[in-house]
Amino acid sequence: MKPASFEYLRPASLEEALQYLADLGEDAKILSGGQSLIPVLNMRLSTPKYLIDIARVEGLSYIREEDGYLAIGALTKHVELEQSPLIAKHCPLLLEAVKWIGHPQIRQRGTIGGSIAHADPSAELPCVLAALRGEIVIAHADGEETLTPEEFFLTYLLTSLQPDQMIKEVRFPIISEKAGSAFIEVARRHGDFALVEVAAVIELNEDNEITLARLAAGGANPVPCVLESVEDFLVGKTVDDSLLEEASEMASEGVEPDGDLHGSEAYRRSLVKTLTKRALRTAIQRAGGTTR
Amino acid sequence: MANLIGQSFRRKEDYRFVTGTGQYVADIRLDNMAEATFIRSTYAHAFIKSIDVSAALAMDDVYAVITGEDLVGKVGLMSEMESHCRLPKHIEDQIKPIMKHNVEPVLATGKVKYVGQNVVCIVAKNRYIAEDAAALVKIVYESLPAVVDPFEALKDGAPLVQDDLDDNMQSYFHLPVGSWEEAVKKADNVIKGRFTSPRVGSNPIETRGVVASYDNRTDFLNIWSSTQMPFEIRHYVARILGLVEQNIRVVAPDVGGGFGPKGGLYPEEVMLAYLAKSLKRPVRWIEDRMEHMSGSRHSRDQIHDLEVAYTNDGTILGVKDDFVLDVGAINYFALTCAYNSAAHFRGAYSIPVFDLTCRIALTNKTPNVPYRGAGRPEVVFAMDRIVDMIARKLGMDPVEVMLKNIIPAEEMPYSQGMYYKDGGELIYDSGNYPEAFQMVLELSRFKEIRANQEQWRKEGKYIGIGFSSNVEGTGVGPFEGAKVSIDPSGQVILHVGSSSQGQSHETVFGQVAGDVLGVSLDRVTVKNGDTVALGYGAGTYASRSAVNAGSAAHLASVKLREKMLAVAGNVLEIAPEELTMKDGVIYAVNQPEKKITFPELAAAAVPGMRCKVPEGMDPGLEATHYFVPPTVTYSSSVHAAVVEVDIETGFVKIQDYYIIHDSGRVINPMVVEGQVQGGFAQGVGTALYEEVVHNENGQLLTGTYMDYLLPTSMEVPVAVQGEQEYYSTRNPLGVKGVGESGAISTPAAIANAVVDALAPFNVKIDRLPVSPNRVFDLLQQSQTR
Amino acid sequence: MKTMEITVTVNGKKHTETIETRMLLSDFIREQLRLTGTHLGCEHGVCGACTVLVNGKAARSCLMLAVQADGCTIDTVESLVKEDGSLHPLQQAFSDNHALQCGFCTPGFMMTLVDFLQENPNPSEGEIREAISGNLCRCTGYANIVKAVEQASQALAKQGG
Amino acid sequence: MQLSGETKFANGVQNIWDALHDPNILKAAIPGCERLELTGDGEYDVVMKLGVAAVKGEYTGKVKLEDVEHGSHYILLAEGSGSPGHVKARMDCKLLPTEKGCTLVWDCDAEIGGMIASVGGRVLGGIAKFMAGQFFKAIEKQVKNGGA
Repeated sequence: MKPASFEYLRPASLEEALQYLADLGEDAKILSGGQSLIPVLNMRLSTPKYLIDIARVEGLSYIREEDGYLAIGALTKHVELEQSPLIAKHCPLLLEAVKWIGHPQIRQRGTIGGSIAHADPSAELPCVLAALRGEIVIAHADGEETLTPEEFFLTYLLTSLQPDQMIKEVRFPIISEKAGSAFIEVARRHGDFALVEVAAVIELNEDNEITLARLAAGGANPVPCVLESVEDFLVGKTVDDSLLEEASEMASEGVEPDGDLHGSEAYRRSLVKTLTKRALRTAIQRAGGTTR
Repeated sequence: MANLIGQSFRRKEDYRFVTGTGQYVADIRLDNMAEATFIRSTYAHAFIKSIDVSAALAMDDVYAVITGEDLVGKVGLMSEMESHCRLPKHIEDQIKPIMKHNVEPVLATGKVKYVGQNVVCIVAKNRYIAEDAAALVKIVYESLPAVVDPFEALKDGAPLVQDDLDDNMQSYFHLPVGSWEEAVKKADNVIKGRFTSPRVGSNPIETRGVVASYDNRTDFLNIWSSTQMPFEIRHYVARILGLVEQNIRVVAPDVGGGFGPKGGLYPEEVMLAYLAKSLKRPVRWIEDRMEHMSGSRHSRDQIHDLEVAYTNDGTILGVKDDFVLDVGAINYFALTCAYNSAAHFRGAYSIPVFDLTCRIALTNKTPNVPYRGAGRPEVVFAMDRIVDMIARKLGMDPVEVMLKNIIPAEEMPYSQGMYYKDGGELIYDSGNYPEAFQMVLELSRFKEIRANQEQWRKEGKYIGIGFSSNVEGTGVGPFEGAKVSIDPSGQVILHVGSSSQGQSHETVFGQVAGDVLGVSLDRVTVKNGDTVALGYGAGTYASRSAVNAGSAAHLASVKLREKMLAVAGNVLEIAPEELTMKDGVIYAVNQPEKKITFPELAAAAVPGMRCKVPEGMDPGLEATHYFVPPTVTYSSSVHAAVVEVDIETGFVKIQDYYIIHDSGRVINPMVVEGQVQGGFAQGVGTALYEEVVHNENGQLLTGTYMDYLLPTSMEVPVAVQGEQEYYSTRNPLGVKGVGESGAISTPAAIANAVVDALAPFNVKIDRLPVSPNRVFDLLQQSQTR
Repeated sequence: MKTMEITVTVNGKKHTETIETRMLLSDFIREQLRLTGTHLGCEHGVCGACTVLVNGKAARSCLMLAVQADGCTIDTVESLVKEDGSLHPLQQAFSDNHALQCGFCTPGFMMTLVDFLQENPNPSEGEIREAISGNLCRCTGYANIVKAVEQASQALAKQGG
Repeated sequence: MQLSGETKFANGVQNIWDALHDPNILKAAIPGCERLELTGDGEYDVVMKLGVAAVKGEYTGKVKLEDVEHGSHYILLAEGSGSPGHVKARMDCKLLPTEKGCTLVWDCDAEIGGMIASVGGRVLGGIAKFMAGQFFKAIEKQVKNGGA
């Protein structure tokens, strides 16, 4: 399992990287953390002519607060997200999700840009990004664009990224401190790709009524699945157990899972229901509400 | 005067492992060595229409590109390993087996028969270039219908897997013990069930590997291989390549786990030996994990249709089993696993009537070979699951039915009324199974769990406890060899024929020899895994080494001790009976000042005029012994699993696990405990996570560790162990084997525990693994939610 | 043949080598530098046998190209033993507790744990199990490895290591 | 691997039928299609450069049409291989006229082998469905701007 040979390019700046992509994009792959790409190179499932190692590009590894968003540079490593006080404060959902990613050695090298570009529908970060209506900033030689997750994620492992484009930054809306959030995942073994995962954010007023709801499921659809209808259903309702039961039933009808060795369609659908109920219950408790 | 045996010495072999200075096959590098890779079939069944190697051959630094056609007439075919296939005459007369000869070429010729079969071998400067060349080889296949389901394979008109056989039933036998019809007449009920143990892979963390180098001057072939049977490899490579066996040396260096499938001859071992001679340069092949998932042999894969006749008080009168074993494209081990299944079916239960029919089916899959338990976990799962079902049908506690049928202590030694596959009568030599069961009931606080289960369920916690017992024939022959000698430095050098893959040979057998020769452990150097040191050797598998290599080491040391005392007596002019030895010195018991050290004695035994070795003895302080066990010796264990099932997600969590095991006399308690915990961990994999899955076209779907799930530290709790020490009566040390006992009952105990936890839903678990999706399906099907 | 010169400090020794850009870091360590203590178990980032320290942090060397390690410091299992041959507390604890049988996965566990114990000097059993969940062992069933880490963490605490 | 789907077209049966049999339109519509040559009646040689996610490989193969019932039904047989693996597919296609145009109902049984089979699993089905969707959208686009 040894990679085929390739021309190795090591741009020092974003401009240099984008120029390489503009010239060679068709036959190039971007290497950042390598945790998803290198296994594919070792298996020779991918034999690119050029490998553009962006790990040393200046200015792409940062976590900043910018007008209501947490802006995270594409090269920021999972372990840096895990240890960031800004994320702990402004986006606890993301912090809880990062801990589920693979194993310590993977989180040491893997980057947020790599995970988002790899676009595995059962991966943690795409699910959180979709739930919070985050944004993906794409850069190319002649400019930048900002895309929503719906625009960016097309299907399994496939995104709208064109050969001359790369991810520059990922932006997560700041969650109000009043809100409670929860990220729950089930995987066959600790550290495996999730069978199903659910990200939930809930805000309540004093009368235990839901004022804001964010809900997304991963591992069920070919892309992270925002459960908008369930969110709308929840807003304005007072919290009690039957509400959670109904909401989680709706959630399980809102997904279109594909079955495989580890989880059939029916099983994944049932997991969406179970995890939605558990995630909402935890989020509500963390938002100071009670579910009688 | 045993003072080393029985102690948990820290292992002598640890230093090189913890410092990373051991030597596994992949670490070997010889001058001018080339590297090989193999192109493996991506079809389960297809004609090879053409293989175009021109582009690959034209590449720089590519030294050879070899196809099956190139080997025709030069390299023979591989087939079953006779030493593991011959059955004693009296067993053949009893079970009248059909056992058909089947073959596999070293590289596929004309036809491929399973995904992963070797088709082309490429040798190049390094592995990267070899794989570049492999990408340039164009193979055109014409796909044929593949037969993947063993029952389909056995039907008339199914596509043939082995062309020169008339059907896909490679083996058949029927074993009648007592009359099933009688048992049914006397029984109140007969219960039926189908129990499936899926295909699994042992997956040692070290993949396989071979290095071969040929020395022109001495016409000598050196082979290093990650094998469990160096002597067998030497024999079969010599025979297939038509070489002189004495001109081949096979060394199993440090081997990174084997668990069964690294035993037996593989095509790559023959291929590398052939290449080293033909290319006149050393060649190395290190299997990568993708090759391993289909190129290294799989295991288990048995489907049992079981009937049990029993009375209303839970007494089992008779068992009738009809099972199919999916052996894949070639059966290398004949009835090894299948007859093990027959011999271990009733285990610790006293069941007079037993009627078993076995059919081994060929399919277009990787060959199936023994793996830790080798036919035993499959039948223990069937037996203990159906006993649990009988209990629940009768409204009794499964423990009650198990204890009702268990072999009472007073009936030991107990005969199962049949033969073991080595020809000996199947008589359990020692053990106390009821006592073991009581011990595990106490250890697992069984009564407390039963008392609280109802309350826990009300709180939404579904907790269950499940049991399983087994009796295992260990220390199977045919023999093992040991040679012990005193080096001029005084060090005791012990060569054993069985080679280690992590079982602590260098420490455990050092304890055995050290005790006889009165020296401490650091004064014994144990060497293994090298065919040059001993005339004959068998290998390490089937929990046999402690019994066979241990006894051989003991008896060789006893012979050497006698010789040393005789020589010392000659030197000191004192009758040998008055002499003893301690810490490397031989002295007269009541005149301690009359003494001679080991180095001095070694010098006195050198051939020549001044040799002090008495008449009739050969010079040199050396003794060899080949230990031949009369038959196997029976170890046993009783397992208890306590699990919690999340009925919403179907996930099973093992809360506690308990094993009481009798492994006879224990040489090194720490090592024995490690073997049981390691076997248990593999049992957890079989019970909850592992399954080799092929689709209907014979394509392997579990081709990486993303889909073939090995349990990690988060999935394997500590198995609390308790020991019984009922010495074996069949070898001088009184030891029994332990290597496989941890793996045999674990799947059955965990499955029974899950059924117990979900008792209100009366689910029926009849196949492994008990995955969350399967538990979810079972709960959906059960109406009494 | 696409090659590049890299400079890497491995176990305290600086190496400047010209290598193929496609060479995996694991192969660079094993074949180029002949440090064969780092083992390959799967080459697709699951078994952890190839774990080494890159700039002091545990990483899978089969998921890195050697060129990515240019300018970095690498520590492999061969760095743990002291000059006089005496063992690092982790190595001693693994042997004392029979935390290895075949030894193939042991180097990967060691390097994972050297990094982990620096960050978590007094870990609970749960934290230890989580830390080594990315390292597969097929022989021991992990029980003795957890015990060895507990012993090593106490020994390191005493040593102020 | 079983896959099936329906695609609604706003064009008449005849237009869509012709488009599905026109090599130029097919070449433009098949994702990553480099070469598509008619080699016999209803038989094509195909070269595709598939750049799906991390997997980048070149596939060469053959496509054949069978049981052609003009304007309503045909069976597409495709067989191809590349470094990541090989594919053998049988796609049953029915074209049904509707008031707004017509609907293509397709049912595909694909046999996948080699590295991609042992790695892909769930992902393969999803990607194949997505690419089928892309293919039919491309067909419709070309028919709309008068390609047929």
